[in-house]
Amino acid sequence: MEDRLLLDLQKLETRYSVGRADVHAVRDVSLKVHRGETLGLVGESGCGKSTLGYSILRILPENGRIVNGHCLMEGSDLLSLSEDELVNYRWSKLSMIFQGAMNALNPVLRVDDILYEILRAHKDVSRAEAMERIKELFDLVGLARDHMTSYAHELSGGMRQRVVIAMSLLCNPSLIIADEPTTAFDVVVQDQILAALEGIQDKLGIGMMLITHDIAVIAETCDRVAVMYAGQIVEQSSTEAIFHAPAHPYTAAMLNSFPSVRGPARCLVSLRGAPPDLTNPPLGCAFAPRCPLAVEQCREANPPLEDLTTDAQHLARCYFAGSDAVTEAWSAEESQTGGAGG
Amino acid sequence: MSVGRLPRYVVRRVLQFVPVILAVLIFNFVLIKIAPGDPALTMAGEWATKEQVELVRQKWGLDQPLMTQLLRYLGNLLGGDLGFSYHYHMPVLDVIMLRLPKTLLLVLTSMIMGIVLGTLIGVYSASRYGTRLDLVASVLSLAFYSIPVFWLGLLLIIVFGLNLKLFPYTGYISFGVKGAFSVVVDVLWHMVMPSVTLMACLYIPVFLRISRASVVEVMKEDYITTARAAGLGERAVFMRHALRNAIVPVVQMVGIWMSQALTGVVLTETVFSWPGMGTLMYTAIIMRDYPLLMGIFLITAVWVVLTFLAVDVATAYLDPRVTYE
Amino acid sequence: MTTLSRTMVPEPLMSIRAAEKSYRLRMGFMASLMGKRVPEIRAVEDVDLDIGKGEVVALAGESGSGKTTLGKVLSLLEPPTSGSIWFDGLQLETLSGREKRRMRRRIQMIFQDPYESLDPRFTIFQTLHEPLIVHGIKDGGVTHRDMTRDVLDRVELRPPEDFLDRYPHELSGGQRQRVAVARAIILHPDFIVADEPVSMMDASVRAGVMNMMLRLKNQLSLTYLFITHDLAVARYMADRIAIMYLGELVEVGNTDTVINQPAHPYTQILLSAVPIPDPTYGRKRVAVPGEIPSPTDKPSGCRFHPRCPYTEDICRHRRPGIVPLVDGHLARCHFALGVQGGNKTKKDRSAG
Amino acid sequence: MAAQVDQVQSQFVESIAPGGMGRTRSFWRVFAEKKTALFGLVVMLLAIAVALAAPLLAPQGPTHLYDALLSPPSSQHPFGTDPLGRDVMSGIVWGTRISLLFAVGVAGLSLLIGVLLGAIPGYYGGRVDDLFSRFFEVFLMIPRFFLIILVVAVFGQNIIFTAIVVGMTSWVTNARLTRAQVLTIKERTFVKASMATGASHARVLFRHILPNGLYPVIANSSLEMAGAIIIEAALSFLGLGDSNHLSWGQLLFSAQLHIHSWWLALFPGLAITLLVFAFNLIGDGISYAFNPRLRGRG
Repeated sequence: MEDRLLLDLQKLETRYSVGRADVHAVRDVSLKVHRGETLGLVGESGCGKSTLGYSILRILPENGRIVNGHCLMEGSDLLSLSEDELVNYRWSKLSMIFQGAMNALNPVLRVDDILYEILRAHKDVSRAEAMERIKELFDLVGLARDHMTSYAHELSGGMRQRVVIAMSLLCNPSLIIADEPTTAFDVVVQDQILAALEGIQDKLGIGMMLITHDIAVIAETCDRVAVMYAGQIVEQSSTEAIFHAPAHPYTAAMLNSFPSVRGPARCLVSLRGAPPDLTNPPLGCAFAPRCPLAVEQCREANPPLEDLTTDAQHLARCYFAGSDAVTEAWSAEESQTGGAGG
Repeated sequence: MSVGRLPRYVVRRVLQFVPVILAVLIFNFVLIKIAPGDPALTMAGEWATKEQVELVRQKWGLDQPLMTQLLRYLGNLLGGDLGFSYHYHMPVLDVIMLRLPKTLLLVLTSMIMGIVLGTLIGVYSASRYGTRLDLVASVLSLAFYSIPVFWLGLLLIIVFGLNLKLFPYTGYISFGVKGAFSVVVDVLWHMVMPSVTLMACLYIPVFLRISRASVVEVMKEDYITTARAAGLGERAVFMRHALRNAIVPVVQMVGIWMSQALTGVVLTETVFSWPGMGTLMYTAIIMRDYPLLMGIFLITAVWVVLTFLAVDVATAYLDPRVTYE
Repeated sequence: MTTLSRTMVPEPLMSIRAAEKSYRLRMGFMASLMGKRVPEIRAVEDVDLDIGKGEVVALAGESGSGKTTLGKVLSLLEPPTSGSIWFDGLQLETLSGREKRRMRRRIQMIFQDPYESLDPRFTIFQTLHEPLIVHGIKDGGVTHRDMTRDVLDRVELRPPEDFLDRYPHELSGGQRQRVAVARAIILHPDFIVADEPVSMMDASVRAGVMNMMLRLKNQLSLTYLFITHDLAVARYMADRIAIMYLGELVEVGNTDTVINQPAHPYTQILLSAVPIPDPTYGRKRVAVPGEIPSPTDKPSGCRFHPRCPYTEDICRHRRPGIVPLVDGHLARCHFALGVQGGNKTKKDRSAG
Repeated sequence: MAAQVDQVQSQFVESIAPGGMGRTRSFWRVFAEKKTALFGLVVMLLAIAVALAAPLLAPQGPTHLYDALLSPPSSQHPFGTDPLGRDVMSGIVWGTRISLLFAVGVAGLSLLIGVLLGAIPGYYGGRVDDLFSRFFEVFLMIPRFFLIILVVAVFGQNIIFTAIVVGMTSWVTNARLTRAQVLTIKERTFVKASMATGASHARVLFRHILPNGLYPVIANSSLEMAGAIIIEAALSFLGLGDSNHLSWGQLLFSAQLHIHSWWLALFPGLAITLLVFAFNLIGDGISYAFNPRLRGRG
């Protein structure tokens, strides 16, 4: 397994300065992504999952900065690269599919020109060679070749997203970070895009990090899952383990708050309150104020990310991790709120 | 963007503008007609007898009903006849043709230099967004934009004309200059101060600010982030992605100022006694030379229309989202 | 076909008959002077639907299906181009301006984006107060302030005093949407059109708002038209589901029936595209070509035929009528019975 | 597209995206972040103070004739005197009143007409919008300064009349900004929500749309004031000023004739530039404070 290791994040911390305060957007995050693996990074808006993606590529907005940690990509630390080295590194090793493909394509340039420009920045290719490569990628993501000479505004949202996916593959990266690639699309288009991503994963066997808020997407596409809450990883394991035996109450709540079109009808769990203010992160467990299991200890000290197995296959940041209390926490809560169901 | 549609588009747009020009003309016509004072009286002169005034009135058709006068004027226009200037005793078109090149020379030269300088500084300033230099550039440009042109002109005349005697400050050519080369040099010499005034107070600040603002705006777009993330160097991001998008508002601003080229410089022309359209218009107003005034309005309106059209064509060329529709 | 749908609901609160809404595209002043034909978009056409008292009907479809337009028509925001809408025995189009205004008290709307649906310059009290002023509710024995406090309590924003004088930007998305719900119920309406009220929320907050809406429905005997693009949400909320495609209703039926035995190929494809939050489920993906076409340029015959896996000749030239199936289940498909019964062989084209 | 031509000062507002946000409380904080805008505000307040305190600062009035004719700046006459023996500083002090009043009058009139004429096409849209927009376009094609000179030269040189003329020729920018704002905000959900509760057109327009959408017009009004001061000065400079009121422009007019007495030109011009600069800075600051797009990310 270790020789397949692609990305190794170690204790990454990212902050934004807002006014005089610092928002601790990513706190002490360690993650690994392997070749041929899709890692799902799931969490709700504001939990820091996109910031984590931006941190890895080092394209944070001006007020953001990485204060600590290492980001080893095939052994070399991205955070210690100079800006020039980084420019070459981006896209050739590591690329990103951005949220909101609507605006990711320059409106005044033709699609093939945008892609050619990027390819040329990394490789010494002729235009003809580049066009061959672009044709290849268009086939791969299921776009008609006629669209190569289109402008962004002439394409539908789904097509634009495919162009963006093709763009991310231009230089054969070993890792792709996809930030909410299907959000804002209708279910049919979403499904087409997921199919394209899965196809790529099957054919190319690269590493993929899928950032999303939708656990259904995670369930279908990811091998492993990391759950983020308030800037931290609260649970990390294989997809099956997370879905069948969540070890953190927050994960359990997430799983029980999603309706499904299949399976028995059930009541959904909702969380009260809001995530903590990250300008001043709490001392204890960040989830404690919303957690039905919380005890004094939870409020006083943040639980460590504990290994529930022997080989770091299932990690959870909770004092109750692994006990039945976690899975039962929300059934008690449901009866309390009266749980109106469908 | 298909060029094939361009001629049809231009024809259609020109046709669309005909009613607009007509409306402008009628508006001006009515405005002039309701003005107090009797043009016949002005034309005939202060010491004219009643009969002489009547004669003038009849000769110019001023005794006819308004509608008839308007229709006759429009009829003459179709024949290329813009009327006859009372004040200059010349056909209106001839008077205008004498002045138009001088204004265009001054304005276009200053504007082109202003656009180039302003845009260069603006783009550079935007590339250093948020730095001290950027702040200084944007505050200074606003300060210069706040200076009244005629005041700066006056100061330049006092300092460089009267005291240092470096530059001439009236007219566009010195008396008795002969020979093509000498004439060109002399005219350029005369243009220095009016041009500097126009560039300092108007063109450089305006194009500095618009180009800076639009580059800054574009640099915030998602596709710029994408290009950066995709490993394009900062230079390539700027040159290939940012500038092409940022140029559109600049072109539109060029259109706005170009459309005002003929009349926008009346103050500068007045200060430096530059014999252009601005001073001509001012004279026409003070002298109540209505045919000349109407002629100037007409030429101005046509000029405005043409510049608009040019901007539309240029915008559609630069931005594929805009079509010749 | 109209009579068929009427049989679905014994005592409808709202009945929609042959409703149509079209828009004229804007065109240039000059072009209109030159008498060019104005292009028309039929956003909603030929819709028949009954909504029973106390029912939750989900209106589901992709963006561009016309579901939001239908919602605007039903909430009196826009008049239908043709057709009729009956509400509690009254035909809405025939009402006078004053009667219509009174009707607005009984029909309310909740919008999608909680960040947009509250005036940023109004405090929560001002926002909730506005309907009371507009409808001239007396500020008497029960003061307006009491009423606003009461509805805030009902939407679980407690204690209400803490919220009354705040501005929307001081609230979270979920809290804002609760305020929007409070505004909708303050006039004690009978019917609420909720246009994607939870689609912009995080799952954990979303569940709370959905549960609250269901509770309020029971407490205040409300009826909902719940517009959503998410069939899982529709399943959770609704008693019945109506599926829209390109301005038409293509399938209507009880939630269980539509989810488990869809009769229209489009519904089947929609359902097959919904990801399942269960890694062991192993969903079969039915690939569908293309995307929903623009309503300016609708296909002939069955609107869905270019994308349908079962298309036959008849689908290309004849627009199907509504086919009644068992138990008030309706589908607009020439082969509704066959598709549902599985007589047609599925041409599954699993991708990947 | 043809209607891009705007008044001279409008390009600074062009970059304001339609939309709006309404946090009155944070407005001042953001505005104050911009030191230049604060400087503009201070200068404006100073000008107002000078205008109010004119009788104290220059008790003799602007037209008092001193014995010293065309005297250069001295301790007695810090800004010198003009050919009639009038003190230039007194002229500037008293002229502040005229410039400020003129600016406020013009901007107010332009605001009133602009908002009314802009709100109608924005709110009703469709044909009404086409008609009004066409009208705005035609109006923009008339060279504005040209028209003002014409009207003032022909119909008279009273300062109030001039203010009215300038105001009536400068509303188009406000109208177009208002139209664009109303057009956008009308489609926003909170407006639809208010309509759905049955609120009247007037209520929707005046309680929801305009309060949320007026900020570009407010910003433009500040620029409009700057423009008005320049126009008044320019008219006076051309000899089309109101000779009954000694404005800054009038001072410059006499400077033109006595070109060797540099102090006649320098000080009034500085006053004009400073006040115009202040209004431009304020306008800039207002759009900056109201428009998040002009600020940095995050």
